[in-house]
Amino acid sequence: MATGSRRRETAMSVPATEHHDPAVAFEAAKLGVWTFLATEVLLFGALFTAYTVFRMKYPEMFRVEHAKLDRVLGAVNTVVLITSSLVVVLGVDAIKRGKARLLEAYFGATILLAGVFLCVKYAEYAAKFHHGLYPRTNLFFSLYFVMTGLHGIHVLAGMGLLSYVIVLSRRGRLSEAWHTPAEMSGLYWHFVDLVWIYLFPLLYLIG
Amino acid sequence: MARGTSTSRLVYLAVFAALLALTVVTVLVSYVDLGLGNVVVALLIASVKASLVALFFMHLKGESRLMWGFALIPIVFLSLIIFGTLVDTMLR
Amino acid sequence: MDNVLAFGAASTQAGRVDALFVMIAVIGGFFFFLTQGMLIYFAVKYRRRLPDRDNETPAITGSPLLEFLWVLIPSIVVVVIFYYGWRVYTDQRIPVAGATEVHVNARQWMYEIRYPDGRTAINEIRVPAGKPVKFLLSAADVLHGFYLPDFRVKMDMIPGRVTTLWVQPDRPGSYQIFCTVYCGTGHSNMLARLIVMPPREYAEWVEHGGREVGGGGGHEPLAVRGERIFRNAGCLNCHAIDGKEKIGPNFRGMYGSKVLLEGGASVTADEEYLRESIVDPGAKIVKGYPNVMPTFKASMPPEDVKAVVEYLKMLK
Amino acid sequence: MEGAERIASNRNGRGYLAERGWRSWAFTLDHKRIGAMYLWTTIFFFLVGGVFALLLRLELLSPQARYFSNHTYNVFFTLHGSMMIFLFIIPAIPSGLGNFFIPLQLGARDVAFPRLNLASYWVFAAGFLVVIGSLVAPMDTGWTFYTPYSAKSAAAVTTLSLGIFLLGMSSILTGLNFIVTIHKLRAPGMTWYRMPLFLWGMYATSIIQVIATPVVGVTFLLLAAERVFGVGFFDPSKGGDPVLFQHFFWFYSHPVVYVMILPAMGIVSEVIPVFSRKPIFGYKAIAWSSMAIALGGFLVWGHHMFTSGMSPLANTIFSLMTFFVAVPTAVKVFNWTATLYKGSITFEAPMLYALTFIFLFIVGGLTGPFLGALATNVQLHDTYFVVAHFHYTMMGGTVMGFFAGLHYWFPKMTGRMLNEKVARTAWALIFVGFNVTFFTMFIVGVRGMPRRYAEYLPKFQVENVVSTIGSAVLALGILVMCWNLLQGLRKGAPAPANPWRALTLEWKAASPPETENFHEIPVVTEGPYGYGIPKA
Repeated sequence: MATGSRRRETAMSVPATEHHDPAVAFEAAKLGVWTFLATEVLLFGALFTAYTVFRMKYPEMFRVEHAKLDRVLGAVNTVVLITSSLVVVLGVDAIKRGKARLLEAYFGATILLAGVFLCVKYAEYAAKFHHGLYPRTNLFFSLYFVMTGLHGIHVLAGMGLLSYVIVLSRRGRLSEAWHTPAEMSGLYWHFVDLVWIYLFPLLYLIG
Repeated sequence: MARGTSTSRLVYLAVFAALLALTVVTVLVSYVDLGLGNVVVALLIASVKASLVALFFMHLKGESRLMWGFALIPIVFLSLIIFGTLVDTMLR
Repeated sequence: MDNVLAFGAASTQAGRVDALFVMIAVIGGFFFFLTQGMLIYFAVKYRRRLPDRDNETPAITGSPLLEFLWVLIPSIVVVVIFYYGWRVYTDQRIPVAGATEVHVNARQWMYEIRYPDGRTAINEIRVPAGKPVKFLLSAADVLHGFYLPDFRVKMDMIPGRVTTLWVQPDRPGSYQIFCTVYCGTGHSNMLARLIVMPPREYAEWVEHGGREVGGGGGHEPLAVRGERIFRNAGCLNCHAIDGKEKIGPNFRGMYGSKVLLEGGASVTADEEYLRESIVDPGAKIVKGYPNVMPTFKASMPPEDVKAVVEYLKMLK
Repeated sequence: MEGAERIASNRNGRGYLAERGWRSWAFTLDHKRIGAMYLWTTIFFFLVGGVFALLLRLELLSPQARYFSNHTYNVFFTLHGSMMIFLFIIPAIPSGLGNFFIPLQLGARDVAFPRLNLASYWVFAAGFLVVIGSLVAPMDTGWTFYTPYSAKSAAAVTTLSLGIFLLGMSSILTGLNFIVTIHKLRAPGMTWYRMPLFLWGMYATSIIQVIATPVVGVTFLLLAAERVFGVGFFDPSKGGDPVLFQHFFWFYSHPVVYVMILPAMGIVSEVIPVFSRKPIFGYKAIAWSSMAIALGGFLVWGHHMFTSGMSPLANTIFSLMTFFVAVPTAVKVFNWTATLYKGSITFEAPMLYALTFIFLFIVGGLTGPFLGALATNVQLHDTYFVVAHFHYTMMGGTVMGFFAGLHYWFPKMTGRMLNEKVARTAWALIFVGFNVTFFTMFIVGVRGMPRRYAEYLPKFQVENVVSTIGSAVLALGILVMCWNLLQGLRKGAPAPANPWRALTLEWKAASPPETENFHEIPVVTEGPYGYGIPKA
């Protein structure tokens, strides 16, 4: 139907907004992402609350149990994520200068780093299971697995997002003038990093 | 299109270096027993790192008041749920 | 006893709660008639007079003074109500010294009572009038509630914790206890009674080892005693004796019948089977029923079990 | 070219409804169609939830279980609560009417993220399908899902948790979309203080949805994790704390009460000035009281837990905060009443429902202090008094506001007028039935009848029978209303663009509006309620 296809086209090709003003569209997307991140803070927030409550209730248990985590591996993962954050921000910077190939390379590297992060995580989980430490073992490990697990799911989602941006870029859709998806997925990726910045000391260092 | 202030790559690298350094510091400090001090130091360092990421990597530095609002509001509510729950669980 | 207008508070404290209730009702009533009155009055008075033409309406858009007043006045009123409610509550929560302590443990779906001197009971708490009582509340499985409507108090019962509730029963009588936190299928049958006895009767009752005064003594037929125990122990919360289905198996005609068990076996419901099912309910589960019954090993002495079995035999 | 096409599409008089076929709905990016899909879905679940309510009332005719077993009764009240809360009252006004009218009232062509909007409908659909899937082992936990019972129950609580998580996600995405829309897509000249009050209400609502919903989402995930992996946050045998579940649950579920009521208050603020032909009294006070309620709503979750063994200090703080959240609510009521003063009031169905909202909401509001004050709360908590109180606010409030909105915007949404006589009959039945049903619950609650009781003491029977009779009248009224809506949809008289002579922007669009709402984006030069007729 003529009207139908016309509408779909306008709605799809000019992403997001309706004043058909790219500047408004960009601002709207950014506000949307920040609002989404606000949601995410509270999603993890409930877990941080549980952590605080139980840590204050059972400090001794946390002290004993957190020593069973490998803080070197944790630190390695921290460095991996921080590096990936830098790489993402360089990727966004590249597309702002119109360099699509560079963006793809940087984002590809980020996905690779995310993969490294997940592999290390996998090794850690395997070691814990090997020693008979499961989510049901005690409250500390309940918290450990739930918090890092939820974070891991976010890492996976981030890898998906970044891949999507690479696909868009390969198709020549991103440019100096319009690169909203790259910038938005960058924001999300930094948030994933941000959560880990807190998880690392809370779980590995101070228990 | 106006994009706010564009941060230079040098700044990104500097921030990255700072983040790395802080990571090393926080790991090293964790080997020293400061009692409650460990918690304070670890959270302080984490917050500095988080602020660096938010300000420079996420470009909050040059953002409008609106974005600042949406960045900070969740922290207020996070403190609220932690505080409200602790008032109960710690004082029963 | 529970008439709204007569209130019928069973203690002085409950009277204070009622006073608070009345105070809020009076304040609320005032604002109710004020606002609803204005709403209806305006709606009638300023209805459109002519079918096709609007009345002249002034372009009033607000009044800072009015806004200020109707922020200020409700604020003051609510602070007053808060303070009064807080005072009454706080007084309720401070136990006086020398209170009788009664442990109440809730499980699906009964209250197990334990007195400090070791006496136990089910679903029936007896205390002397005029002396403060402190209930130490716990739960074995899920959340339960302990609600004494005549005393205007309640408290949740939480697994892994002990919560407390304190009352000062002034008047002898038999008062209802409800479970108020939803706890599963038998929630609405989880009832108990608080029996406040005149001090002398109470002392007699304790002396008799916690048996009903004048309750048959040694002459009582075993089955009659069994029925009394059966009713007091809350068996009826889950078991029917009149052909209907409840949570557990029906007792009518059970004695002597062949019972199909979970897992395919079957057993004849003889005295030994009935006895075992009271002290070790999980041993043989009747097919189609959940394994939820608690053991009565501790709370029902062997001779009481015997009596209950005798009673069950009579349910033909 | 485009302009010509638009006029052509408008000429058949069906506006955004012109296209036919399921694809034109399932893949639509039009906020109006998405809103309409939400409305159909939520009204369907409202009726299903209502049937469960009637079955409950039927059973309560007699003190002993007569028609259903206790377990069946418990399943019914759980389904009634969960469906009404998660599938009707949370999405109905925000996602249904909100989707339809936020862009229209803003003077925008659509919401900020149309594709996200469609996605959130389908996430919602996935959510309710999973919820329906959980009916293989229907839950009997009550809609509050308190642990440890919900962690132990044999019902399909895990499946249900995931379903509710999806519903929550949909709610978050919708809220996010509305926040950005209101910030970024206001028509030229539409300053914040020129926005219709429905938008203020929706903005406050969206903030709550975005901030509070993730907490309940993760809580339900933890409940599922407890059942599947043995995670022990709420399990006392592992050192966990069942009351922590209540904190998390109510951190969401109290603010969400305002997700339900704020949009309804917004609708009332629209309807009252239109049918009084007067500017709204105290625009800024109403607008900011919405924001105050939204924020204050986050400070009071503990008042659901006064008897849960919470610390005395927490009880005190939450009680005090609860009283303060009452003040902005009172301010709204006073302002609506003052708007009527010297008006030129007519009583079409939307106005009747709006006035009913105020009337019933005052009753609900004034019974709040009984529950906010600590001592009386301890008496009345978990009795029928609470049931009566929240039905007066939620059904007497939100649902009446929703009905007001349905009748007010029906001509705009469908292009047809409703039969006013039938609408008033339905209203009268609903008003009478509602009060008979629920006022008796106050009485039986004060007399001490606990809620969620399949069987009750015989001394409570009179009230329960009266209440059941009332519920039959109420149900009849709702049936008549639904019949009237369907009749209007099928053969109502064609509606003009602005049948109520209202001044907000949605009435500048055609009835029904065309696909992108406006031929030209309107330019706003004054506030939304300039009704006063100065003396000639």
